[in-house]
Amino acid sequence: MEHHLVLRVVSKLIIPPILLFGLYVQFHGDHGAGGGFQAGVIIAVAFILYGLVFGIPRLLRVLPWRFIRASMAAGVLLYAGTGAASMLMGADYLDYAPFGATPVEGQHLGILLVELGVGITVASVMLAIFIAFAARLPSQIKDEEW
Amino acid sequence: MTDHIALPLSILIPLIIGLFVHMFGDRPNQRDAVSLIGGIVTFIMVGWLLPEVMAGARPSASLFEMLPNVSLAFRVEPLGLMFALIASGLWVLTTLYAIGYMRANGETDQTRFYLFFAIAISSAIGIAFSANLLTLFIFYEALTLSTYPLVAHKGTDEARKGARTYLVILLGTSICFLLPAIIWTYGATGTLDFEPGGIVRGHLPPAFAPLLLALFAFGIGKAALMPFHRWLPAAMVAPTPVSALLHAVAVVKAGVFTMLKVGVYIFGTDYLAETGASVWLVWLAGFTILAASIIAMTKDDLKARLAYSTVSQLSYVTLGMALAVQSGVMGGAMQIAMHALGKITLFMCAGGIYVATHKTKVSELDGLGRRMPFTFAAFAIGALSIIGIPPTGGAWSKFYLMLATLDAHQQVLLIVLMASSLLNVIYLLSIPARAFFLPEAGTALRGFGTLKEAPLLCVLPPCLTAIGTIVLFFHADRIYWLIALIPTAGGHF
Amino acid sequence: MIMTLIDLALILALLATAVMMIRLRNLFAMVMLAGVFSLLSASLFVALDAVDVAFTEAAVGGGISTVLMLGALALTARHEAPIRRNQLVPLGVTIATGAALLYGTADLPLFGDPAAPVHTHVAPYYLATAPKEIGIDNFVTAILASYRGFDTLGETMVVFTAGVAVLFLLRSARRSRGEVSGPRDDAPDARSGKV
Amino acid sequence: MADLIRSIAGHYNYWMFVILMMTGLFIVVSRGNLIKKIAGLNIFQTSVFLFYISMGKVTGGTAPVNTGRAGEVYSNPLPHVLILTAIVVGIATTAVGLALAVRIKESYGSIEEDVIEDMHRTERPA
Amino acid sequence: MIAGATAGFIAKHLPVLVVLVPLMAAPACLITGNRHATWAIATLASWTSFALTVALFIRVAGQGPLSYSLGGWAAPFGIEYRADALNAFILPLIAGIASFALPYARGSIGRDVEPRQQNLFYSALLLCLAGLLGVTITGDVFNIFVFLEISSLASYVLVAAGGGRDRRAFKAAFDYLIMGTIGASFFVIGIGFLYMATGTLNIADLAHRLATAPADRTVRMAYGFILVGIGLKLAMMPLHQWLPNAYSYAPPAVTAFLAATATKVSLYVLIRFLYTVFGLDDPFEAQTLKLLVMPLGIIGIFAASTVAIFQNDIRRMFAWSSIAQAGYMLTGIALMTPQGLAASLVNIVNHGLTKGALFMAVGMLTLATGTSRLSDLRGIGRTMPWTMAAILAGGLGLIGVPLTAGFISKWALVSAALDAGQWWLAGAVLLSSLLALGYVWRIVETACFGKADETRVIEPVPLAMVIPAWGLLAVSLYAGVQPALIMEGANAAARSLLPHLTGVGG
Repeated sequence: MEHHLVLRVVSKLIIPPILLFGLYVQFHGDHGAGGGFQAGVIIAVAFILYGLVFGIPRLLRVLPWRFIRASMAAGVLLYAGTGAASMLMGADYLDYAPFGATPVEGQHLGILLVELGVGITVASVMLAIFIAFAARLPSQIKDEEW
Repeated sequence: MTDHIALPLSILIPLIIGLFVHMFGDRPNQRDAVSLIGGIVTFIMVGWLLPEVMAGARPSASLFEMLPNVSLAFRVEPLGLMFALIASGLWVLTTLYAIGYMRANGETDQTRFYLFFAIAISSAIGIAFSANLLTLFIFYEALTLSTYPLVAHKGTDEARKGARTYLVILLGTSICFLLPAIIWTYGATGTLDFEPGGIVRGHLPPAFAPLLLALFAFGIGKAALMPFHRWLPAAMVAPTPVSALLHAVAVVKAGVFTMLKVGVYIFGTDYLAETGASVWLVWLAGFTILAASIIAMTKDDLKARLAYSTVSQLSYVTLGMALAVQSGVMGGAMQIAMHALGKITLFMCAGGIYVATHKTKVSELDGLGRRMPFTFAAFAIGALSIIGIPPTGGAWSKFYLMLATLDAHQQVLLIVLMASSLLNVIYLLSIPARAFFLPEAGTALRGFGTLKEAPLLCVLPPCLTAIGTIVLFFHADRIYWLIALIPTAGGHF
Repeated sequence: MIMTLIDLALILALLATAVMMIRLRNLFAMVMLAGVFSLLSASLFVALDAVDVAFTEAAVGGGISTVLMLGALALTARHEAPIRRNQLVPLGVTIATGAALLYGTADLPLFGDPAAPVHTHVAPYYLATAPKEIGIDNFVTAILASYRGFDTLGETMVVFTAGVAVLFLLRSARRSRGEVSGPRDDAPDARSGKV
Repeated sequence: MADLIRSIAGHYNYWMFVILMMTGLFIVVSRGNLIKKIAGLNIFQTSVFLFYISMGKVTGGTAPVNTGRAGEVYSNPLPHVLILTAIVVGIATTAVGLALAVRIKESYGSIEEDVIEDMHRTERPA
Repeated sequence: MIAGATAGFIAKHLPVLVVLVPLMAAPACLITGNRHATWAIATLASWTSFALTVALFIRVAGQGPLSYSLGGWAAPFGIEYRADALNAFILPLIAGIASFALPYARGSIGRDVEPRQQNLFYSALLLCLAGLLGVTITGDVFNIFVFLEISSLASYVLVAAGGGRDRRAFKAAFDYLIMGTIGASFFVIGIGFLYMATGTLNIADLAHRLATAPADRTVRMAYGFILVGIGLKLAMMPLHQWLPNAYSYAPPAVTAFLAATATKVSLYVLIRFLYTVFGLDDPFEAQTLKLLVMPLGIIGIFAASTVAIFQNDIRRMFAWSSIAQAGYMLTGIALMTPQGLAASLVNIVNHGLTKGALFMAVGMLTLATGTSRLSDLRGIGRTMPWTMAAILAGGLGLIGVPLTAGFISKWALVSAALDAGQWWLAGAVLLSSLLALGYVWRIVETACFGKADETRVIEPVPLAMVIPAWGLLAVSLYAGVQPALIMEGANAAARSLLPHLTGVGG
């Protein structure tokens, strides 16, 4: 696909808005439809698109493999860690109330954090899965590269 | 916990011996010596308990509780002590004999043989000293499993097939009948202890008593009650020392011993007599006695003939229990001792004949007696004891059993016993008779050639046991005083 | 009424798609239809007031799932082989299950009935208290992230597990050790190094 | 009669979803192509989701996003939450299934169950 | 001071910590990357989790059920973790088996998984463990589904890990995935029906609401679908097709772990639904159990044992034996008496221990000889007497020979059947032991009396495999001679589910 100039230009134009939309969905889930999962999928799709058009090796230069793998775990740990923080603050696991001055404030922060955790994990896992499939295709990338 | 150190030791020593046997696996002389010494020490340990038990003590030991109210526990009582004495005493002789037999035949895997032999003895003593049904059951199964490698020893297809039959029938009956009987007893009474006078009285409706007894009687497959007797002839594929000890003494006697224990200590003879729960068993035992004798007559294979003879003789003990009178229990207990001695003589002779001539068929033995006079003389004495003719010990047990049939008003059974003795005469005594009085069978011209007696170690033990049967005739009171302590209906007479 | 008609049309379209998917042997076309199926069901979710679900179904079914399916097709096969197996047993199993389900639906509360237990027991609590206790407008998010936040942790763990699983399967060497094509005896040679 | 019609009208969409489910299930159990099986599984699961969501619907209700208007009727949000989770589980399963299919293809050269079973039969003589 | 605070913290959050420890260790494994460090984390996590489950068991035994509100939201609005006599009894088994399986895996996994993939393997094993623990302890039916799927997804890939050596593992894992997902979907449908009937997802609340309302078709269908769905996961005959292949081709450590935990947890879920949620007051539910589940259980025992006898592969043989053993547990459950239930619970634990040890021992055999086919293992008893002794000891447990854990299970089940007046059932259970004798003895005969292959190369078995295998075997043998603890736990659990009656042996 390296030769499809139109495709590459269009992609470059379209990917930033997709990412932006993803972030919007991530942080606007409180009010409208959407949340961490949907945002994660959208952000993953943006990078998948990038990978499809520019090739996996280039995608891996943008997002190193170590980074993707670490984010997979980091998202989960952020979620689970939020819960652990509530425990350390004397509440039950995943009780966000102690995070803020008022319980409602705490809920806001807590939900923000866990949704972020979901988003990070979903985006990185989806991307990792895509790369894993794509890398299996002949003439894509070599094992050592990731 | 333990009253007498000899009690745990008599069970443990054979196991330790087994360990040593395993360690000395590559040094046959040490290994065999260890086996022999172990047998002697074990016998001494068991014998050590005798005076105390005679004096009325009941040494006991309890390890741990397995179920509420049921522990892995031991308790030495007269019947068990007698069984343990016989098993451990004959182990010494059999080991002696086995050393001669195994070496003469050049058998392989002798270490495995002595190892499992030791485990089997330990299990048999465990059965003898069990304080409750569950402990007994555990050692009963251990005995089955530890003798399996002995039966399958040769590893041929035939041996494996025979061993499979052995295992399936013994484990099958014990799991399918004996185990539910035990569970039922436990469910009904809340205990499994052997108590004088039995434990089921008041817990079991009399109508169910025959059913429970049937589960026990068929569950104790080692007693070889028909129709679950097939394992015994099948087990004859084993080397002869195995047949001698296990299928004349340890295994089969464990069966009828359990039968007596259940009759006396679980049901109680009074209860059996009152409810008539064992009447059917009297007839089944009688049938087994006769049928097995008749089958034995048709067998040309010497060991097979002896095996069916054993099936028949075992049912004497079952009969003694089922008659539910004291003389029956006495006769049964005595039969355990007398038959053990007599039958082991016969088996050892059969093995001696095999070692010397490689002959296994009765019809091939004509005239052999003149070549092997000691072996066949011992055989003849053993046979007399089995038949019950004085001056051999067997006469006493037959006497008490006949008395019991009269006590129980079962005159028909008296006739059965007499008929069986007659059959015994025919199929047992005919063997030494042929050997001594018929012309030599071998090839027409050269007869048996230069054939002589088997090696000393194969001849001496049967001669000793044969003498033992005679000694027991004159000293039967020793056994009598021991087994008279068994608590049965009406106390001592 | 119009809603009902739209519902009906969508459902019929779903059915038609599903039936087409049974029949199609071209797997690329089938995957495309699977995407269509997802988008149709997403529309139906919208009609049933489940906008979040619709969004997710569209993103997953229409997006990720299709991409993965296509990727898998590129690595496996493009056409389904002719069917050799007996179809009657599967048909019987399916019909029996379906019959059981249909039997079970008879006592279900009517569709949309506000008096159904579903709407009267736990749900009203969320609707009544979420604005106060959580302070966000989207009830779905409130329940998802807070009331049943632990389920969502589990859900994230499922995604994570899938990631671990796929990486484990697809990052390992291309061929199994000891595999050769054609008939062979199993196991022992796998370690002997002969192959 | 009116009851019957009401019952039919109130249940027909459940029936439809059941039929859809069974279409998916039929694909799973009747087809030997591994990818097609997974597609069938997806249809099956999506139909289960539809079934769930339709039980959350309240006649006259709106999407469960707080409008702040008093007396507003919302559809039940709980099934939505559950199904969101279930969709995620579904895609996770699909991904793992597809990865397995890829490995099967690589090691057997086929993703047709019939072909694979033939290989097993020759691999392991009775 | 700090120690006291820590103890207080642990005591307060005990139920959730049990699950959290392995759950959080899994991503940590992924980040770490190094296989040795990963193994250490995983092992430490499983041991910690085991210690916590034991503490939880003691706590519940002493103080009664423990409820924990996740997110601070009271049930039924939030998700509840609820430890009672039943699941506190099952939890130590799961974590305990994992504690043995992980050291064992260190010794054996090198044969199946290439070094750089091993952190993923351990991560998956931890996820599977966390999922199983989560399923067991949760008090929310949908949460059961979520954690069941974590453990299932992880177990599919764990089975596929055997593909490094034998490609059939991939197909086995795929079949497992399809069947497992259908099962999970059925389960979700069942939960949906339940939710429609009651409007709640909390187990205690469900039980309460179902007890007060008459069972209608909706509830009955929920019952049916949950039964079938869980039946698929626990390999109830005839829904067992996935199991023999999955257990035969998975790496040994995985087979040992899954055989001892996964199906056991499914059985737990079944018990939980039947006795806590549905309560079995409805004649339809009771009759289904009596007329469908019990016969299926018994058919399963006989059919699967018979099939096992004719297997040439030892692992496959024991896999079929697992299906048969599930039949025993199902019949105990279907007796609908506290004794029957307690017997099943005893069996769950005892069989878990025995089968885990057995599969570990077989794994050692396979590793040393390179084969698990009986026809290639003639006379192996002479070369590997100790391993064969371990297999024999486990095998005797399957037959139910006294002094083994299997004997206690069988004793409990037969007592329960006799108590319930089901003579024929007691007979069938005992008769079926002979079939177990059949397959165990095929191994013994072949191994001990077959003609040994002189050219066979025996590779040394790492100590990392030997110690866990013998350790677990020792535990199972200990459970056979000292069954009091397990029996009391099972009785307490059964009593808590059927409070109006008492359990086995007391």
